[in-house]
Amino acid sequence: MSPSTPIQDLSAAVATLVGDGDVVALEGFTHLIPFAAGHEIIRQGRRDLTLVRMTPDLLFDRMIGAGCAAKLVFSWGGNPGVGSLHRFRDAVATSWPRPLELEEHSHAGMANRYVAGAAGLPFAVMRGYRGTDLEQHTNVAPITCPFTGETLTAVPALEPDVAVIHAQRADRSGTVQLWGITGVQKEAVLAAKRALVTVEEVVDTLQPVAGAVILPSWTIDAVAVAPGGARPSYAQGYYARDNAAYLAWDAISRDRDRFAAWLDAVVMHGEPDPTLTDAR
Amino acid sequence: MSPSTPIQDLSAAVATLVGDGDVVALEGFTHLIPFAAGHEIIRQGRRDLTLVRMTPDLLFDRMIGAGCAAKLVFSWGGNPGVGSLHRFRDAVATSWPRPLELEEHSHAGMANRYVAGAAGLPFAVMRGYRGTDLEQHTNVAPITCPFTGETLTAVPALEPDVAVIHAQRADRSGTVQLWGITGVQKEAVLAAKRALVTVEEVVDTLQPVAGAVILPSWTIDAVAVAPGGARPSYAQGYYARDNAAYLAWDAISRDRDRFAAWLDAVVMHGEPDPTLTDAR
Amino acid sequence: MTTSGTDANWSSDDLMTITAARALAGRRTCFVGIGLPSVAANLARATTTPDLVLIYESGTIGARPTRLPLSIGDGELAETADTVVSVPEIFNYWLQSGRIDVGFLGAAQIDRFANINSTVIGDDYHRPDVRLPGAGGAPEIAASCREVIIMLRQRPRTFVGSVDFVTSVGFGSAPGDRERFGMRGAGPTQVITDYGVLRPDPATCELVLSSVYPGVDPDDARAATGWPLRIADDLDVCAAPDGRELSALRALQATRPRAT
Amino acid sequence: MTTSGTDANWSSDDLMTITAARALAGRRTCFVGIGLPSVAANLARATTTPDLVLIYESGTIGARPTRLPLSIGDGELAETADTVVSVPEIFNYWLQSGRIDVGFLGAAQIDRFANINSTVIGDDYHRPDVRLPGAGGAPEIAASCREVIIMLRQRPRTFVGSVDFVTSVGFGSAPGDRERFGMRGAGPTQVITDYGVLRPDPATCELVLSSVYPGVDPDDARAATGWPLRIADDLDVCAAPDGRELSALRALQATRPRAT
Repeated sequence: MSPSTPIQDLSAAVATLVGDGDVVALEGFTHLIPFAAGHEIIRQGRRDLTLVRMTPDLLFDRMIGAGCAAKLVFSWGGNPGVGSLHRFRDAVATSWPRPLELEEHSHAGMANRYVAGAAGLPFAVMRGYRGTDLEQHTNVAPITCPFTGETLTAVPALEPDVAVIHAQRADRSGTVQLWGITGVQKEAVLAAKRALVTVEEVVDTLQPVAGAVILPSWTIDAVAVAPGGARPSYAQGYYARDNAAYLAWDAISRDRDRFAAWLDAVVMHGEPDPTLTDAR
Repeated sequence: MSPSTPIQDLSAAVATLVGDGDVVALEGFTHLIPFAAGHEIIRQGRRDLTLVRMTPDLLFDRMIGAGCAAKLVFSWGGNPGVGSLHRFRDAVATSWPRPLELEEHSHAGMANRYVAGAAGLPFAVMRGYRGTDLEQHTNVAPITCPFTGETLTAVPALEPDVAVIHAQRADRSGTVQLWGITGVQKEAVLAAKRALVTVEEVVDTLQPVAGAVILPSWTIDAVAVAPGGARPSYAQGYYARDNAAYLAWDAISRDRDRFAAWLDAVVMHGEPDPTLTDAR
Repeated sequence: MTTSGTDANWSSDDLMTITAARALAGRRTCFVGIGLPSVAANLARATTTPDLVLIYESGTIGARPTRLPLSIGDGELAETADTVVSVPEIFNYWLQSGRIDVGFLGAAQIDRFANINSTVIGDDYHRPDVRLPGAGGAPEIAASCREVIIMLRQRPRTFVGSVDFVTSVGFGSAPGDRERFGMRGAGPTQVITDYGVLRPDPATCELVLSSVYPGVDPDDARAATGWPLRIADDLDVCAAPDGRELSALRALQATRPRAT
Repeated sequence: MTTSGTDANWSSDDLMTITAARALAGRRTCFVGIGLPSVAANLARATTTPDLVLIYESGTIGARPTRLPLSIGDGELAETADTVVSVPEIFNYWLQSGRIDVGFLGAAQIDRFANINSTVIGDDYHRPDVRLPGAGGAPEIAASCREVIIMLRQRPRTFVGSVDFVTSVGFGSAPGDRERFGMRGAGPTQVITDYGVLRPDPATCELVLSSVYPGVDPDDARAATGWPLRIADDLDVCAAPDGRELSALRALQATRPRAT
């Protein structure tokens, strides 16, 4: 934590907080997906990451295709409303651009793993996995209730090296406010060793908003201003989801060469993103 | 649940929902303590209740002194800012007016017991109780993490027959809104088989409030209008805590006869409460 | 079975959605999965069940979308909901607790005992023929709702004797399996396809064709199934869509964003 | 030890509060128990540690009360906090996780190894001499904060060789007990009394008198203790309150509601 300079430049913050080989959770459940931070991780050439996200979405499709990830921990790997994540599928099928280890869970399992991490517990207890084939292919264990004798499922805590989220805004001290669908972002930040938050804007005073989650500055290592940093996902109160961009991604990501060209132009060289409605 | 008539008269709601011998949780952590509902339970002469509340407060001191309770499940039984709960202590020391079985926990233990109940789990896992004498005198059990081998503590789910809370307001469909310190009220309502909510007022539309908890009408069996129903505790946005009333209770509750006279006048016969600042 | 009824202005897909909406009549609360179920649940709000409480895994409770949400995390859901809770809370306090009447699921593959696969097609998990998106919220929706309704177009490759991967349990392999796995909901009560409706035989838990759409030959439904599908002795025929249902469906479809 | 220093305008209770506030210097976050700790933590905000984040078990994080709260659930705390979370969340995500620097506790009885009793006085739990309020948040505050500071007036009946009931663990009965019980915080680092400050001997975990207030005879502190209190070889004397500390304390006391 850097109490003196909570508001940092995004590239400096990523350079300080994200290292090769780290377990990196980038959360945001459909809403507030931290694309700007993820693109910066790609630009900085981070490798051998364990990428953690309930819904990999386009963000992880890009990071996997760019070769950042050695392992993916997830629970639903589709392009929401569109279909498949082609870079993810290509990595699973052909190990391109490199082999990708998978650890998959149910949403409830992932959520409870973050809860355990945030709560300082080594595991969480839930009803789930039993009777499914997931139980044999992932990291869970049966646990018996000491009072009733019932068998339930234990899931191990997720304690990422770094959590990265996007929020609507922060104040100058670095206290963060996000609202709308808030997903597992609080849990991810509190479960992680380090936390980076990108925001739409920094304001003098955080006006209260119903349903908002507040993360005090002392729980966060760096806040970076990244307006539009959740596009093509959305930031409630700032901009809507760019549904056409999700559709456009389907075509680009199907083909390795088109993907590589898009990555080089948009992420590496900062050219306008042709998939975004605004840029067309 | 009574979808057709969610808004009911308090006495009718208590008569329908609270029976002799029930496990009854009345929650509200310092704030929004459901005094009006508790007084109605006393008036209706309920007996052999297991009363559940993290902080018994004046409310349970009265219900214990009135002879409603066979058992108390709690975690901190003082008069906040004043000292002791004399009816509670008298019941423990001399079984007056009847023997009172105790089951005590830590706050964290009680909170996690409600969490387990709300989540449909038979137990919750926490760090706690180990090394304390509480462990030998209450209902908890060691549990081993299947991943790390660490020993933690399991606490059994609380699943009351009835949960009773007080909230600022409800809409006409019976959806409830409360804000400020919201304690364990959501968990208590969701953990209980039945739920009764008293409110300061019923409104056409629930305007959003930052930090508010919403309990949809279909989670609640009855909503009863009880303005001032949390006095002498407080209802944020409506009235402040009557600190003098907590002090005045100390004197009245020390003496069985004074207590009995107060109970008869104020609770049984609806006379003005001399402990309340407003009534003096 | 993508063609319409012989002389009707509706397709079997339309009737699939309408049949699913009808199935929600009398229910109070519905945990809505992505895709077809979301269309059907919103149609139910416009027709059979105006007060139906829609709950999405994104944490929105009581959403009243004015247009079809594109995903389970659509902003429209949050803006119109009674309340939005965290993802851990929606799964633990609201779903796992068993308080939701109906879970409404789609699938990539389903088997004779209504087990669902949304993980991999192929025998080898590590080298699948097709890598599907994965579990998402489905396993716990299937486990914990009081009953489960599944929507899936009926094809020999999707209706199989035994799924390649059990992502979500229907009935396992026999009566009693759900109880053995600690599942407290009753499990799937209807599988709604583009031919009709399959329901589990109470004695064996095997899915049986119990209703067909007007004009559907049960033998065609059997031919579209990867196991020897039993046909109920009292097989009935679903009512054709009425005008109100169709116009509500068309109105809903008109609100759908392009990229669905 | 309720009288003031010989020629001073402050009492030993005042210095107890001021010493506790001083002990918070350099800390970022403090989980505040009811009673004396709340006064001291708010004094720290007015003197040594203006940015100290106060966290109360009622769920208020970053409260900046303008008057002394009467209880841990005072409305003033909620209205001035950065955020208010549920009681389960404050205990699980914020306390149990070990992210709070200092836990600040009062007690009814403390023993040689800094174990705290707030449950019953007397040998028989079921027939106690005095029934105390019980555990509240203390056991987990004592277990999980990075360090614990305890405030308690020193009397032979309250500073005892062994508490009647271990409500909250200080050091158990020997070094290593905390680790054995799975407690990740370091435990009590200071016990601040109206005579001075006791600190645990690192080798034995026994509380030792390490500082006294100006004018205090260490033998009087020993006489006020129910076990043979060791006095540190390098016993030092706490500084007397300075004017700024005293005026801040008086200003704070002036805001206190009557019924404290």
